[in-house]
Amino acid sequence: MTPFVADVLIPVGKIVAVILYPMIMVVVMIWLERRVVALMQLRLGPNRVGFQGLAQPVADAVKLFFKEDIRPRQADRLLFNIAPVLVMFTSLLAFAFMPLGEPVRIGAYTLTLWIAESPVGLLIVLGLSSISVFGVIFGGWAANSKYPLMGALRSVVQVLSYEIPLGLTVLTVAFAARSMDLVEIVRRQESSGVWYGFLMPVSFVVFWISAVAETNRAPFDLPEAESELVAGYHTEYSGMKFAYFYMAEYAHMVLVSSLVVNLFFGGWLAPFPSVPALDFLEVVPGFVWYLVKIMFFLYLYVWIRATFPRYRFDSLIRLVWKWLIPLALLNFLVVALVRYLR
Amino acid sequence: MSEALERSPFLLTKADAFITWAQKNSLWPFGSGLACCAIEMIATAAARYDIARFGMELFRASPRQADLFIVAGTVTNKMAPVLRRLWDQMPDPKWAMAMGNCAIGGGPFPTYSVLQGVDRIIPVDVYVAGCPPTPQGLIHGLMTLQEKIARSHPTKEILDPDARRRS
Amino acid sequence: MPEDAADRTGLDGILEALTGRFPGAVLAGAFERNELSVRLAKESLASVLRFLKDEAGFNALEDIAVFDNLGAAGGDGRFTVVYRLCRFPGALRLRLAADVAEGASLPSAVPVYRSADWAAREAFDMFGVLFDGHPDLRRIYMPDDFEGHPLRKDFPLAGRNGGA
Amino acid sequence: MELREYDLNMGPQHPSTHGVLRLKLAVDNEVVLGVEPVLGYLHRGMEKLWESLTYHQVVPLTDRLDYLASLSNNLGYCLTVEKLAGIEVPGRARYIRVVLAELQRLASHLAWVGFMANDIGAMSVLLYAFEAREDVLDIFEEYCGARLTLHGIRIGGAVRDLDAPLVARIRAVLGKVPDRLDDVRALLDENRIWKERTVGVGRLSGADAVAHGLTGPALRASGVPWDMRKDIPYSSYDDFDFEVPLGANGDVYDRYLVRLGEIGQSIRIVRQALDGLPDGEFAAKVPRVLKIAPGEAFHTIEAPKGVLGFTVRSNGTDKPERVKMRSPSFINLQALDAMCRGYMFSDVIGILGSLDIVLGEIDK
Repeated sequence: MTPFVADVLIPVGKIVAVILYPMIMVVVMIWLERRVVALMQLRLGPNRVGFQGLAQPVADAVKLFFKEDIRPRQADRLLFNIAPVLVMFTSLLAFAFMPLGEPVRIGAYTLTLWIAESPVGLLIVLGLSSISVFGVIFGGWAANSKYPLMGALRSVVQVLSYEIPLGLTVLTVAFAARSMDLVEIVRRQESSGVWYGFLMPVSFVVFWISAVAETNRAPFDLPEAESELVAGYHTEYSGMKFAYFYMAEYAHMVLVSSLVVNLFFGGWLAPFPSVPALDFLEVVPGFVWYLVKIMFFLYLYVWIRATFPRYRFDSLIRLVWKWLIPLALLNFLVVALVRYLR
Repeated sequence: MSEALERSPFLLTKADAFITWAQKNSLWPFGSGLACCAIEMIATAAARYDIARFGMELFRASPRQADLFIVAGTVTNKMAPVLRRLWDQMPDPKWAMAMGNCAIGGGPFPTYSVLQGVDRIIPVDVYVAGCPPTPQGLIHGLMTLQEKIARSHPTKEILDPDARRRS
Repeated sequence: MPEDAADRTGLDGILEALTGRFPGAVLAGAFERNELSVRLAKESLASVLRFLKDEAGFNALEDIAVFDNLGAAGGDGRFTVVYRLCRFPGALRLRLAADVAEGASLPSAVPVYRSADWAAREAFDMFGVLFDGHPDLRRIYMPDDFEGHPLRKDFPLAGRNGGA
Repeated sequence: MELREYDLNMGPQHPSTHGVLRLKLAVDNEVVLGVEPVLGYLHRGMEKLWESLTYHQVVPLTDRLDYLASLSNNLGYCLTVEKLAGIEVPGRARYIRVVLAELQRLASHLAWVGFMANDIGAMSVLLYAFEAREDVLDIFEEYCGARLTLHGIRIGGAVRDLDAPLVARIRAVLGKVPDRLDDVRALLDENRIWKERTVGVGRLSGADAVAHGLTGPALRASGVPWDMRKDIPYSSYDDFDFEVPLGANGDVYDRYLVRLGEIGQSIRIVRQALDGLPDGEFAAKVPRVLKIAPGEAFHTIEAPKGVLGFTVRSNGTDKPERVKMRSPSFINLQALDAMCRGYMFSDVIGILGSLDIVLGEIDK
């Protein structure tokens, strides 16, 4: 293994793979959402473009690429252009820390299926996902018109207040795994034989609700409420800039789903590690299990969107301050006590 | 370069075919309805006739993200300037469809307050007759529009931007 | 229409009460198709409406219709403004008609019936009938810079500038 | 830095104004201080046009008023002309008209549930409700060839007789609608978010509702039991027994329950009308050139949106001198300002939706 291959080729290969991975997941997600929501609503969904509509997201992307890119004259030039980049960049960057599977041994070299492993990986991913809020704020404010501004304001309040229960529940996981390193958390779940999702169900539920709110998805999709704020913070965006927002939302969903899988459902572990009878599942590589679990959560996102109406702004805030945060605090206390007594 | 356009080299037509394939299969209509035809437009997007099969079910509420402006209903003189501004706000490769007799030519209302046809204010690509046109009629109109897009040459416009103004 | 007999007494009572309370105002009272139709002098309209709502229990103003009798023989005003009232329990119907000359105004019903607000604005927009005492009398359908009143008989159907 | 409220413009092109209505909102951050609707964006000058058409030619134009309930408009106009001209409508024709009017109420309320739920965010309900409505539209298409602007009720009766296969088809659809409705109810009735968005929102007391001249389901949701089919019966409605669903505290949730209740009652009426369908002519003999002696008539019916009234004045010729329409949505919309004060911006969408307004009927 010449140093050139080890130091340049493999990292570059991994980086390209980790960039392509969310992009492909986004394309799949766009198709999956339109088909699944359609099938839930007694209709067929796109099935004319390519085989069973699989080429639909490609058609959308190419069309958006060739659209005229309008910037309103009264818009703030710099912020208007930065916003979509910011939203997309943070989502993709966070994937660098996401362990996608068991390290693979090729001859003497062990290929680790993630780019960076850092003892505070969890904090970095959370930090990046809250930076993407800036993109939404800049986008909403820069368009200099009333509806995007209202969308941006709503998004600020919603995402910031849902960060708190998110952070608390993540702390309980870090507590249980005694580390902030995403890879370590999965290994800890493997060694302790139980997934934290089952060990601390309350943490999982609170985390999942605030994760849905974090990505501005129904029933918390107030910042881009179709029927109220026309198109929310991306009303003034068209062409590729809008495509960035559109894809960033799905990338953010994939990121949060992989975070949930990683923290609560044992990243690349085969299901139920402690049950010896299910050992034959080990033969399937970790990455496949990881994908299956993520697909389940993405399906859950779409399912929720098709069934629930939209919250009103004040009931959304009341939900988090009156219910989620006290619950998260209580749960944190319980976990801390259990850790202390153990 | 412009004489090369006339011979439409193999490379360009291939590019045209690909771009128009994408544009025609992802026509996002603008979610604006004026009168009775709007209800039939929504019925076309609903479960039984379902234009989602052609990738058109994403009714964009903001003109910035819409490609197709279906004028569904009566255009009154008071609504005409608003309609014209909505049309101007839409980004460029955009198409307009006059749905229903009111949008085509004033329909059953030869009165003081009705604009006798939306093509007096915006260039219309496809006219769908009917009062209101049945969902099958509207889907037929959408098919015709898709054929029209398939015949268009977007690359010619990119390489020679003022071609449209000259023709 | 089964309610002939019972209704007449109710309406008769109201006709007497009206002619009693407002001797000068009530010009004519007639029963067509078991509805009481009363022609009033326009000045007394506000007080009659107040009386009908408070004492006679007509709690709903259903409609304000305006008729342009340009060229019709006689009649002291060009426009006839018709108020249609209804009493909810018992469903009694009453028609009040008042004649207004062109350009003249008549007292508005908004202080008595809140639902008269837009109906009066529509009457003004379409016919040019002025209502004094109306909170904000301006056009409701036509754009504000529109000249003329479309529903008048002398206004062409296709509009003055050919309905561009 | 002093805070000041700003005015927000909603419309005339907005996803949830149900057409071309423009609302000028004075908003303080998200709380609504005042709402001023601006109308006229769909004013087609119907009443002027009617003065230059014969009595028969006016009927298809009444379809385009409340284009979600065109048969009710036809029925309102035809009853007024029959009252003016003294035309006697045969029993069978009256029963057919009741069947058609109640099916139209069914279709209109189903469309309303779909639009209302979509405004509050529950997208799937729109598709479920429209699927049920498509079944009803199939009956209309088989009966008179059109789906939306039906022109199915003419002066003197109906356009065609209800033959046996069509009656069987109607009964089949009446069987299917309730279970499609159960899907809608399962999604919405006890849904916590739906109730949070609708219970106690846009509350209007009974007295205020009557003072504002509200009619129809919006009035009955405030507990005022005024239904034209019961109080001033027309077209032999008094032969059928049905209840009038009432609400308790006049908020958006009660209007939702009242309309769903009315769907159930409409199904009941149609079944009774089909069972008791008398035989005889489906329409009275009305001369093609109908000349009516000078006179004036006012008649109201219970349209899906409220009390729909027509005033027809004749001058002896075959063209009406004046046809004035009393539109329920026009009067109901006036109460929007009183209902929206103090609520959040997203509640305005819910309250406007609960009034079930149609712009064709407001702007005429």
